[in-house]
Amino acid sequence: MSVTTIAEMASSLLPSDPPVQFIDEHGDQHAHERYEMPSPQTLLDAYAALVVGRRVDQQATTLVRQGQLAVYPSSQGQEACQIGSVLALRPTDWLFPTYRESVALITRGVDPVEVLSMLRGEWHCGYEPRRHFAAPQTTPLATQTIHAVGVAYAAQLRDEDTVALAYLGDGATSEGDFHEAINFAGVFKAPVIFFVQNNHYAISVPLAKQTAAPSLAHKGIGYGVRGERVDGNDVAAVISVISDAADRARAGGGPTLIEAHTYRMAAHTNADDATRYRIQEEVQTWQDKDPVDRLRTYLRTSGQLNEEKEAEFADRADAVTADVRTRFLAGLPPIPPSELFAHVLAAPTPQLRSQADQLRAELAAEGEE
Amino acid sequence: MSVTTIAEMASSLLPSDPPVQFIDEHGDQHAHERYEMPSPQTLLDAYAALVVGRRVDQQATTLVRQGQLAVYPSSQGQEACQIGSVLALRPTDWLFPTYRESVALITRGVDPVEVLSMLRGEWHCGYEPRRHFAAPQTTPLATQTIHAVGVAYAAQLRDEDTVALAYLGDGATSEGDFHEAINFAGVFKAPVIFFVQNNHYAISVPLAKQTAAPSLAHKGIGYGVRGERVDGNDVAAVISVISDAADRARAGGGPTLIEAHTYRMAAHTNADDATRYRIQEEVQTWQDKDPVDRLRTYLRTSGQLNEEKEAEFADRADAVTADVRTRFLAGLPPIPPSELFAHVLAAPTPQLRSQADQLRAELAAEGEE
Amino acid sequence: MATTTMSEALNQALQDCLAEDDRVVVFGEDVGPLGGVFRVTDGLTAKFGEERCFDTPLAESGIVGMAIGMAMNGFRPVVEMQFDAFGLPAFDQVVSHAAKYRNRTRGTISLPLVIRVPTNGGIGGLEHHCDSSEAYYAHTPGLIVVAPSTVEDAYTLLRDSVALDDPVIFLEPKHLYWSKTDQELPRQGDPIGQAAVRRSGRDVSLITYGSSVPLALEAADAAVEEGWDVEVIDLRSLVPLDEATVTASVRKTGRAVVLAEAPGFASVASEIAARIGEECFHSLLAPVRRVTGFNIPYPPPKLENNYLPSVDRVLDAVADLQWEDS
Amino acid sequence: MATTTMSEALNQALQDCLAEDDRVVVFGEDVGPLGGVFRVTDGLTAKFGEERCFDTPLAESGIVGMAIGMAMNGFRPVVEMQFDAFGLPAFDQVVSHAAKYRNRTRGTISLPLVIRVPTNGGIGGLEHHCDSSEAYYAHTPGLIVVAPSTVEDAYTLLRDSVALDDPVIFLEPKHLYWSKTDQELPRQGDPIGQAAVRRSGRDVSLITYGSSVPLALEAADAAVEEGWDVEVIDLRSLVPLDEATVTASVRKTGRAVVLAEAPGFASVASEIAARIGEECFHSLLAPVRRVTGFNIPYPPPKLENNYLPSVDRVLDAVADLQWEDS
Ligand SMILES: Cc1ncc(C[n+]2csc(CCOP(=O)(O)OP(=O)(O)O)c2C)c(N)n1
Ligand SMILES: Cc1ncc(C[n+]2csc(CCOP(=O)(O)OP(=O)(O)O)c2C)c(N)n1
Ligand SMILES: [Mg+2]
Ligand SMILES: [Mg+2]
Repeated sequence: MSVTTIAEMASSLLPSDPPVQFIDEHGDQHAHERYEMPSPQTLLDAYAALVVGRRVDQQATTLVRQGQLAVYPSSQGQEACQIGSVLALRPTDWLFPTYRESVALITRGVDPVEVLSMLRGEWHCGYEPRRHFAAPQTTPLATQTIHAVGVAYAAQLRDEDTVALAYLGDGATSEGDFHEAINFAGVFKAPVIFFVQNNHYAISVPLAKQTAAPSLAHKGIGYGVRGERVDGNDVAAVISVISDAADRARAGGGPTLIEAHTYRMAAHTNADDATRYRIQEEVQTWQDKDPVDRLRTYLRTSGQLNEEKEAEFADRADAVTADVRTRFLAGLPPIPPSELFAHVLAAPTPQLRSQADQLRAELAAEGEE
Repeated sequence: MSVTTIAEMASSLLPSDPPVQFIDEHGDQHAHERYEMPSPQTLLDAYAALVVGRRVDQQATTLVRQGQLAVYPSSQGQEACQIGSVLALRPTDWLFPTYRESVALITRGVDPVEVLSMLRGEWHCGYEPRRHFAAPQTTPLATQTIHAVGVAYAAQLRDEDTVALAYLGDGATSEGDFHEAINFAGVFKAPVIFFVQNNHYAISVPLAKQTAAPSLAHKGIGYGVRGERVDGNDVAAVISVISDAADRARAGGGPTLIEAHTYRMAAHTNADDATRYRIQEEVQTWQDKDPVDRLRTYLRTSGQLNEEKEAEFADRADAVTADVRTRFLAGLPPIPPSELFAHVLAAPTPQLRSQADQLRAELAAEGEE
Repeated sequence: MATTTMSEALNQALQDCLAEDDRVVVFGEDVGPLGGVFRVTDGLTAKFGEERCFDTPLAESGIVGMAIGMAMNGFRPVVEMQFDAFGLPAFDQVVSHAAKYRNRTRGTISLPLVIRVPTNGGIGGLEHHCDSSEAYYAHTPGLIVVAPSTVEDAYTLLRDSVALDDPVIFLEPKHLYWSKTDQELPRQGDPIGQAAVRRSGRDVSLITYGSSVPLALEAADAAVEEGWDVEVIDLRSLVPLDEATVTASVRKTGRAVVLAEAPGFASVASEIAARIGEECFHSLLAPVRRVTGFNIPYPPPKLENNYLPSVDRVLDAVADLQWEDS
Repeated sequence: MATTTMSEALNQALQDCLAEDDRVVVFGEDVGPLGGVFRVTDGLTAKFGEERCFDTPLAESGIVGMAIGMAMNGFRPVVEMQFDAFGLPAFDQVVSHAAKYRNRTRGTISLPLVIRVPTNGGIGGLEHHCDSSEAYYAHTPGLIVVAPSTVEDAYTLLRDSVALDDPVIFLEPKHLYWSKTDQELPRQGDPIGQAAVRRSGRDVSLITYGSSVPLALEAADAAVEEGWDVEVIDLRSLVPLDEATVTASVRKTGRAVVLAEAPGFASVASEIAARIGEECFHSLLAPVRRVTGFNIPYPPPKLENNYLPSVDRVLDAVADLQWEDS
């Protein structure tokens, strides 16, 4: 590799500075030299999804208070990331979500009740991954990023133009698995997007204690992977940057690492107490950058959203949340305990068979009591 | 962090382009804008060490053929890296070698017979790490890099100005542990140097299949760690760049990632057959860049080395190798089998005690037979 | 009366260790200002400063590896793996380095470090938050594996673990974090490696540890009604294993049940059962029974009660000990 | 006569799998042009192309994780961990994902993948090159663990493993790579989960697997002179465990020795001993003895013979089976 090539290559891999933004926190529009603003229809769709996403997120938090969910990691403040990423992709592109991606999954079309199955304590993954091209929500951090590479590389080997998008948080970028995943992606030129929602905290640990890098997007260059930074509270920017990365990936251009600047408005989960490690003023500054308000202002100001449409979106959100609430409160059909043994291996071992028998006998005895 | 700061910071972290070099493959000297050429005395010392290192390395290879060593990963071609790195540091700076760093350890002053203990099958680590400030040679790749961070951070907490240098290969940079180590180093500003000997192969796997990065030194920026590239066959450059990094680290400037461009002239170990994966022409081009020949030419041409000195150095190398050979062939005192139980835990468990008793009884019975 | 929870006792142990020995440092994910997700490190950073108790980047292999390095260089680190399964990314550092360092350096480098592992289930946790990984550690030569079950033991065993010159896996049963004592914390308890007879009995030895000890005691109480006098042995540490106490008990009772929450296959429970079979062969009146978790991934919260050992399962195992023959 | 080594048989199995099913892919460190450090993948890249057999970056967690992803998306990956201990960086991917994926997705995603693990010692290898890690895998619910000991089994069990729809840990005893057969490789062998009685005998059941089978047979031969007729059982797979064959044998002989190279504590040998104690209680004439590796880190080459189970140790264990009582 010649000397010039290395320098050229390096600068082509470094992220935009400042982060890509189309709609600022006041709802004002800006152009970008490299990226294109999504179409008005896309933005209207995104707004509708934002309204639904925010409402379902609130509903989930309520369900926790009502004892219907064991725990809930809120997406509040990060809806533009979650929705933008899904809208930018095809329904057959694979998603690899973490525990926090409830809104992304709902946007993908997964039944919210199925999405909440894990957090309800019902079964680990409540939806059929293959039906929705969405892997199970993963709690061991960064581990799913390498699965995304495998899925993407498999598609590439079969000459399909599928893209895989791996979600991860700022904290998860510190895990060895992320390093191995993005390095594999770089070497195999796999059609993967690593989408880091930098919400500035890993539970209580702020970004400054997570890394000394200029930005998380600067991690890409170490793998020959282009890094990009985007305003994660601007759904227009998120859609545009991810679409661009997906197009490149489909065309054989390999992976992209995208860092979205956003903020976790709620605590890590309902079980967490964020006042122990961050001040209210900080939360307030991000309140002013709210992704839903911002798009609404832009769409209203530019005349693309009227009261009628707003009411329609609100109704749609009401309907979705009402449906979730009703089905939760009506009680969902429980999973029978015998299923504990049904999915361990394709064929049970003698040891599993006898344990399943034991459980069956116990249940029968209880039934008789 | 303001926008300008990010761009400034980024450029301050990227490596020199081209790699730092003082003495080229023809033995000609070049100046460098950032680094200083080491003193003539240092270069003479380095040459003496190179002569010894090369000879001991050859001796070890011979010992393998004679069945005295189980296996030997040769340092041939990489002596400038190994020697330069040790000479650039204080004897109380910690080294974290891999299996390949025999020459580095000998340069540090460890008895070659102790260095070869592991490869002889005697005991895992044949020297006392604390005495030489040298950790055991490590085979699980990249795992020792994070130990180096811990040792360095411990020193820093005690306000000592100790530096730790972790050796690793190009292949080892792909391991998750390297990522975690350099990230910790960046965050804790630990006085560590990650010294990558990019010898272009990980056993049979060439660099291009290891990473798509512009260079391995470009990995530093993702951790806020300065990357640097150096001609690894130019001991002057190695000494200069490592001295500089060590000075910065001692002054609280944090870690540095240094990639040395070099080449593994021999097979991975004697057990490997390099003709299966690389062509002789490639080896030849690197033969022309030999680190020993190059320094010799420079020193001879510049009048710093005369025949008398050369003879003296050769004698010294002869003496060292003769000593190793003699002690090997005379037979070294074997380690008694009872030691198998001596170092498992500070105090043996009841289970270990009874196993040790069993072995003792067996040995006694054999003795009686 | 003042009560102390296990979480508080652990916190007190860390405070006392930090106060008495400035080589002790505490670090890990969220152990600093937050005080740990289970509050075990609550207040330590405030009291002892950022150099003594600090957050790290989110990387478990890095945490254990850094602890190894610091232990090599004069410190006595106590690190936390946030949940049991999240210790697995560090498994290589634990097995290939922490456990082997003393041995590979012929005894010249010892690693005084403690890896705290909040373990087990029974708290309605999500997948990957409820595993029991003690078998992995107990099988690995070179590690000490400590498993407290009482608040008092949590305190003294953690202090003793920090004082050891070897790597310790310190298993904290999550569902007992809020268990309480109304006693003062003892300055000193039984040493690591000594089991405790929590209830003495004549008919059956029920051998267990950690999270399952309260269940064992409950089952022993329930067994009284069935006419069985159950001796409950709390191992307190798995390595070293106090087989003398176990075999003495079984030689006395002639019957044994081994109880543990982890999947039973190739587990610590297997080891104990095998050892009893080997050492107490002529005293045994019935086969040793094991009551353990099934060999399945830890189930979702709504089904965990079908998985976890229960009083009924223990009583069934006891009932199975061929009483008619005796 | 033409002979085939175990390494060649494994190579042949991979060739046949690659030829018959284009979903099979082979990857890992040095498995491409080099053909693997033990030559098991020799020639595969040349014959099947870079898309079917390829080198990866040096990162075991990445290798297993990528295999999981490819298995999710239509492929049947066969990956190699270069040495047993170098599989440990992938342990989290194996335990938290490979083993659990089918279960967490309620059966909708199965992972047909094989992780080949060159295992055990006895080859004079350096530290970290001779470990035996089967206990870690066998303890983990959701994995199949296969342990061939003969050249024929190496071939058929690997083919059967590739055909399974679950993750398989395939343990290849390094010191048997150059063991030979002069038979044709069979098209089909006993299925995974069925043990083989390698030598039938009346007096003692010697239960073992993988690397220790040749030693067991040697010991059985030596035992003849002492007047013991030893039955040798080769488990062939640890999960599933063919306990029916084991218990039938022990019920017949009344005596059992379990033999394995791995450290014995909380191991597969413990499980087998515990299970025999449980299932064959009334048939046992003596306690079950275990002959295993010591609970110490694998020793340096010059001392490995003091560590590894030997004919003498097996005979000592057999002698210990209280013959005077019978
Ligand atoms: C391997 C692993 N280690 C630790 C945890 C515990 N844990 C759960 S979430 C979390 C913080 C994650 O932070 P980040 O990646 O920034 O994602 P966010 O929650 O902010 O979306 C931690 C430490 C885990 N789930 N997995
Ligand atoms: C964790 C781990 N995986 C695999 C190996 C097997 N192995 C030994 S050396 C080696 C190649 C290392 O290449 P590199 O890091 O470039 O160092 P070099 O040998 O070239 O000095 C491999 C794969 C190992 N030692 N450790
Ligand atoms: Mg975060
Ligand atoms: Mg290399």
